[in-house]
Amino acid sequence: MKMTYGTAIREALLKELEDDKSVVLFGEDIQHNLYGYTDNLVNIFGKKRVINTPLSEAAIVGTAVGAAMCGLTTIVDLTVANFLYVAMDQIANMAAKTNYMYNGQFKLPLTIMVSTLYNSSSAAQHSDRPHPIFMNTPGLKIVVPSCPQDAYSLLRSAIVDENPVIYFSDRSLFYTKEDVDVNCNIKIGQASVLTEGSDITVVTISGCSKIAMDLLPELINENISAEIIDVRSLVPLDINTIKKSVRKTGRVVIADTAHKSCSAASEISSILAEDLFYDLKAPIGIVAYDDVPVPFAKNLELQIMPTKEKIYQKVVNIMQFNK
Amino acid sequence: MKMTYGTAIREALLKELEDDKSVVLFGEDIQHNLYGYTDNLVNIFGKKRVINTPLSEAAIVGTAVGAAMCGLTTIVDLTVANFLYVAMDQIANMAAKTNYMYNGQFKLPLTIMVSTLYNSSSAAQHSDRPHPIFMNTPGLKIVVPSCPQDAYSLLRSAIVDENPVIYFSDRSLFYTKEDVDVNCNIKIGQASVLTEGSDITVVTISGCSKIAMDLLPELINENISAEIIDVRSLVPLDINTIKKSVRKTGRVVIADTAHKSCSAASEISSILAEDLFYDLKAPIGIVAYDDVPVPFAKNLELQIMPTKEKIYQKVVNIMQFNK
Amino acid sequence: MNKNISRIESVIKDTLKINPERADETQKFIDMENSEKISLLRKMIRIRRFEEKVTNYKLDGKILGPVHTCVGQEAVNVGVCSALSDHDYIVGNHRSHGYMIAKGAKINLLMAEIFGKSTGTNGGKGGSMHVSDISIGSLGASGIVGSGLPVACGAAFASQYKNDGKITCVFFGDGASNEGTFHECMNLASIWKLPIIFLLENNGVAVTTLLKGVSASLDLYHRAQSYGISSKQIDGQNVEEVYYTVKSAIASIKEGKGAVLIEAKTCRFHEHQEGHAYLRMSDVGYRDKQEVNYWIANKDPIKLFSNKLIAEDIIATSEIEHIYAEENHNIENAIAYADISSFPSNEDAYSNVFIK
Amino acid sequence: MNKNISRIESVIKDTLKINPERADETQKFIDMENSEKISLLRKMIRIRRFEEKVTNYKLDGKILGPVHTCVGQEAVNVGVCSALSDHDYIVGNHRSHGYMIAKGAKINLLMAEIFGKSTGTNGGKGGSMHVSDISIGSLGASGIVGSGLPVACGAAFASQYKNDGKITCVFFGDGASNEGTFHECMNLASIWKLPIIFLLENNGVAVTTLLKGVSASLDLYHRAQSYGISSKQIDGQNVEEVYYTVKSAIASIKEGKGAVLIEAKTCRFHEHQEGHAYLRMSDVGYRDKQEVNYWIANKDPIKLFSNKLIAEDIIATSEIEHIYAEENHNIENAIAYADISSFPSNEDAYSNVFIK
Ligand SMILES: Cc1ncc(C[n+]2csc(CCOP(=O)(O)OP(=O)(O)O)c2C)c(N)n1
Ligand SMILES: Cc1ncc(C[n+]2csc(CCOP(=O)(O)OP(=O)(O)O)c2C)c(N)n1
Ligand SMILES: [Mg+2]
Ligand SMILES: [Mg+2]
Repeated sequence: MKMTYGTAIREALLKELEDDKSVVLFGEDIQHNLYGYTDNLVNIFGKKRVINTPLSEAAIVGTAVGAAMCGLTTIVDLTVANFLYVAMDQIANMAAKTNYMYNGQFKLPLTIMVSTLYNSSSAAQHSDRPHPIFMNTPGLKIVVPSCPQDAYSLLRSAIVDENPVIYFSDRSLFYTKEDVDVNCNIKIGQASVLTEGSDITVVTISGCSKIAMDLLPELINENISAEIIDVRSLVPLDINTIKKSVRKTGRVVIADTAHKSCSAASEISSILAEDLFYDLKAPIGIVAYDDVPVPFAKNLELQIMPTKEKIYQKVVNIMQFNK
Repeated sequence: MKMTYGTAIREALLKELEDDKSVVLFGEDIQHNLYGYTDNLVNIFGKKRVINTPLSEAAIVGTAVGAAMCGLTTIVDLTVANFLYVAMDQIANMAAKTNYMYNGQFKLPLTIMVSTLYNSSSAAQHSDRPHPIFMNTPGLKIVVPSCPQDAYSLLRSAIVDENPVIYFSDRSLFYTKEDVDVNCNIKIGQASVLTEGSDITVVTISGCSKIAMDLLPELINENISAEIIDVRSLVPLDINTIKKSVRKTGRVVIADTAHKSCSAASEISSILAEDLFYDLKAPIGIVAYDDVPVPFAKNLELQIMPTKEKIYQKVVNIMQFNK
Repeated sequence: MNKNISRIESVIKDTLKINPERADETQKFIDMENSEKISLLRKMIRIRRFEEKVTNYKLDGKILGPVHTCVGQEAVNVGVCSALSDHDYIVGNHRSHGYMIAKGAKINLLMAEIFGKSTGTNGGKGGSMHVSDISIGSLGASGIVGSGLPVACGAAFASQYKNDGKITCVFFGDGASNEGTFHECMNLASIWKLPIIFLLENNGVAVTTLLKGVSASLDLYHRAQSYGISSKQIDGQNVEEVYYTVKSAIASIKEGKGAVLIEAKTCRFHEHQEGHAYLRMSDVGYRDKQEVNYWIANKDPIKLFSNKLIAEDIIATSEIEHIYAEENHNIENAIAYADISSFPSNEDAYSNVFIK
Repeated sequence: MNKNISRIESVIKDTLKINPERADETQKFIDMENSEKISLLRKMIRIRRFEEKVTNYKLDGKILGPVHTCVGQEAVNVGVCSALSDHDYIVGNHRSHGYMIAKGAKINLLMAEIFGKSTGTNGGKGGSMHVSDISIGSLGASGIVGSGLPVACGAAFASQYKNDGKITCVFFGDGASNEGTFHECMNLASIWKLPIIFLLENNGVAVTTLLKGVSASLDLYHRAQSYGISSKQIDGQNVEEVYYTVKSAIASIKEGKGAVLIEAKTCRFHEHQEGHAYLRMSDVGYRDKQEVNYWIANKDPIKLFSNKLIAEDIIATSEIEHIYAEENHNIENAIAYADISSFPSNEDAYSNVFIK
């Protein structure tokens, strides 16, 4: 079935709400979602399962935690990634630590959905990509789908997972469209090799995956055979797939939508720099968002965000090094 | 003057409160602080400047932001680092972004103080070392003093800085004592070379600095000449001092109190893996806290936290590699 | 008037049911000059025209990013900010163009900011949601719902500490009143007797979520009571009532009686944001269109006040037309200014992350 | 009684001034069996003895980390948890030993947890602040002030959704009632009519910060009013009053009347935490020692209830002594159990980060 990324989200929600009566969906304006990814769900499943909430993010996330501890499967749509901060205590002190500090007495089938809105002139408070913050908070799974199939399959996997999962959708991908196999199950923790290559590995996170794929023709033109890997999930991180590739190519560029400092890209780099040092033929290149809050003016944001041009330059640059 | 780390904090607060009437200090139980680092300040400066607050972390941090925008110099003591999450929105969406999104119309002389309490059987909700989370949030300066002198001088620098600064004190160091020069000014953004060496650079963050210094005799015993660098501040990060050392030694181990994933250690490693690749003679070693929430039982925490033993092993291990 | 309309009327009357404490504020300050009244009208017209232009330019794609206008709510903006003095502080939210204009912002700079230009109030870094101008007492605008209240408490704290006599007014919506910060800040303002006005614009809706689904009561002013903060519910469509209420709140604060919460009942005439996607939301049925149309027809603050001033012989229709012409002209100038202004230079992306 | 004491008495009477809505709950449920009453007394004694042991072992360094005891507040723990049924849920905070015991926790496992042993309720991973046992309906305890309320709303939501008839009771202090989550959760519980009891233990202090410095009112029950939630203020030292009030709250919830807030006025006899550092805090003068001593002498819930049961001929002094002896014995056993239990195995550090 051909679907956009946004529709894929809706279809995954629909399917899980259908499959299991214990699934409930909380969110502000969830009954009338502007982006269409909850279209009609309230009519199908009713207001008891598709629940408009007050503007009380901490209470809502906590409610979803408590309900999950008591047998429901809960989904909270917090819409914009920056709103995670409003509920941060419930996420970092409660959701992330419940399994561990109560030593597995409870299941916590909780999914928190947010979108990242960079490159949309949404300015500083609506454009963050804070997945690294949650990677530094053990106890949370984190997925970052970058295409409709992953958006669909990873959301379903997130919902049925008995651990808290933060599902970062990338709003810049919302209208990409492709065939989605609704029977394809993607386990959380499996990276995907988007295209095989032998010269350099390009590890991509979230929206950077599409950017990297878009510049494939240019790389081929330059006679660079790139192996592009989409991590798809950050916790657990499928480091083996990445390592396998880097062992083969000996070169790697990592592209992340997050701010550079303590990014997922930095984390992956640090693992490779310790474990695969002798396989590397060149420095590990990173393209990430500069350490600057997000400006409103588009030209300013283009300066600091990861772009096709920047990834291209970095790949070419890393190719030029010779050990 | 000989001071403990805790006393150094008090002396710095005292001095800045004395020097400038526009300095105010907010905190829960700040008038009767258990650890002594605000002893007697309320008697000296009164309840209008040393202010006991309700348990309303978001409101208090926001109050300190607003007051700083209007000409006061504000200090908030949130006590335990995990309580940062309760005020996360005010920190990450407001304090960090105010300079930038208002394009410098306001000054924001705000210092947020917290302590990290790992290795004290404080369990999951009171033991986090979340400095990497704030490194990934541009707009905040971050200091991590590891000795009384730094605790003193960096707190004074943080208070007078016109940007928001998070000051992480490490509770495990609270009773270390040394001579403190009260006239010594340490600018935020300057690492400190604790001991010079030629074989390997050991970059340390927060409490790891003391651990590393403690094992110096053992390293000397093993004929390893280690150059130990304490970063002291994470934003801005004095990467030049680190690079200079690694260029000399060609080997590096980074020790961080934070959880490994997206840690400050990973960040530093990623910079070196890109910029100093050809200077490195061996993989970049990292010792950090395993990606596990903090357990209560002491033996469990000792398993997962950075220890003297682990840093020693890592240094010896990295020394064994030959390019 | 058909039956349906009269049902709506009763709903609206109910919505506007004002609390018993609400004195007839208009009596207390009978000393507003006619010229001042005309100035209130002019400011409302300026805001309306400004917002209409912004609406169009957003639809045309000339303005990027989220844009929230205050069409229908101008009486609150103008009544409040006219009662404040120049040096008083305001703290805005996502819907802040109106306050800025009412407080005296240069509309050229404001429009330039909304266009993302270097000449904007924030040099193009903030945009519509974060317009800010310290020279008129604006402490910025935060797009995170409920997050402005703590900052406003801080400003009020600073004024109290310095004894500078300033009042801080923070604007927020009915939606924001469900955030935890509301509670924390009411309590703080109460115990510290902060010189602050909490200005709750109750338009009964947050995006598509009606207040009646997320609050036990459609009235919110009484939430102040348990903190010992005095509160009033007023008709937010009546600019004089807003003005006088704020004047009396200021007087009460200056007498040392502490913070005040004012709940202004109002109506958002447009959708939550501007732009095509949001325009479509008007058809999904989350709120009663006829009710909104009724407000537009009968509770437009500009129409109401124009009619009143004409009836009281304070202004002639022709003079009002003249005001419209002038304000249209001003807005056109602002658009032109924003249009010809340059975007920020690329290297500006890196400035003011930290202040030197 | 000297003059000073009588001043204190009046302060305390004031503190215990009960709200007008407070019916004489004791009349409504005259059907408590004598055996049940004795069981209330026994549970209070068990808790007291448990906490006293914990206090000593903390001073001795045998227990690590933060430990908060509920000495003085046993009537709240016992009154509430005895009124709940076994399958009802409780959500605790940093001071949770008492609820756990009152709800039926095995004290061996509880003590083992506080000792950090593998046999503890949480396998040694939680410790004193996070004791948790789903088998007795405990949904754990959160040490972040105010953070348990949302989780409790979730449990109540699940019960409502599944229609399983369970009630959730969340315990929190006067300090916690200033956190934003209090407001958000009161509102949520109200609009969703959640089957939840908000049990506010008002001991008038948060660590060293007196309620009077951080709240406009020493009474907190009225904070429920603006949400349309019914609330009661009760004497938290009177176990029967607590019990009956909770019983009546449960009945009201089961009638579909929605959430209830109960404010139990009580007193923390010990310092905020146990251990030498906190012992020293008793001398810094943040609270009136004489007032605390007055409570200890005259408002000890165990003494009060023992005397009442003796006066009513429900129990003899010798029987009470027997209870003490038995409970002492039980606690000694618990200590022995905790002592001989092994620490968790090192590899356990890595289990249950995620559930497989
Ligand atoms: C914490 C947070 N949650 C959600 C949003 C998304 N959002 C922006 S405005 C808004 C509605 C606010 O409603 P209200 O406070 O009544 O103001 P109004 O838009 O009616 O003026 C929402 C949900 C946000 N910006 N911040
Ligand atoms: C969010 C947060 N802020 C501060 C603390 C530190 N702290 C632990 S208990 C406590 C006092 C709580 O007072 P109250 O809610 O009245 O409970 P009580 O201790 O009196 O039982 C404080 C400040 C915390 N654990 N969490
Ligand atoms: Mg509204
Ligand atoms: Mg208390």
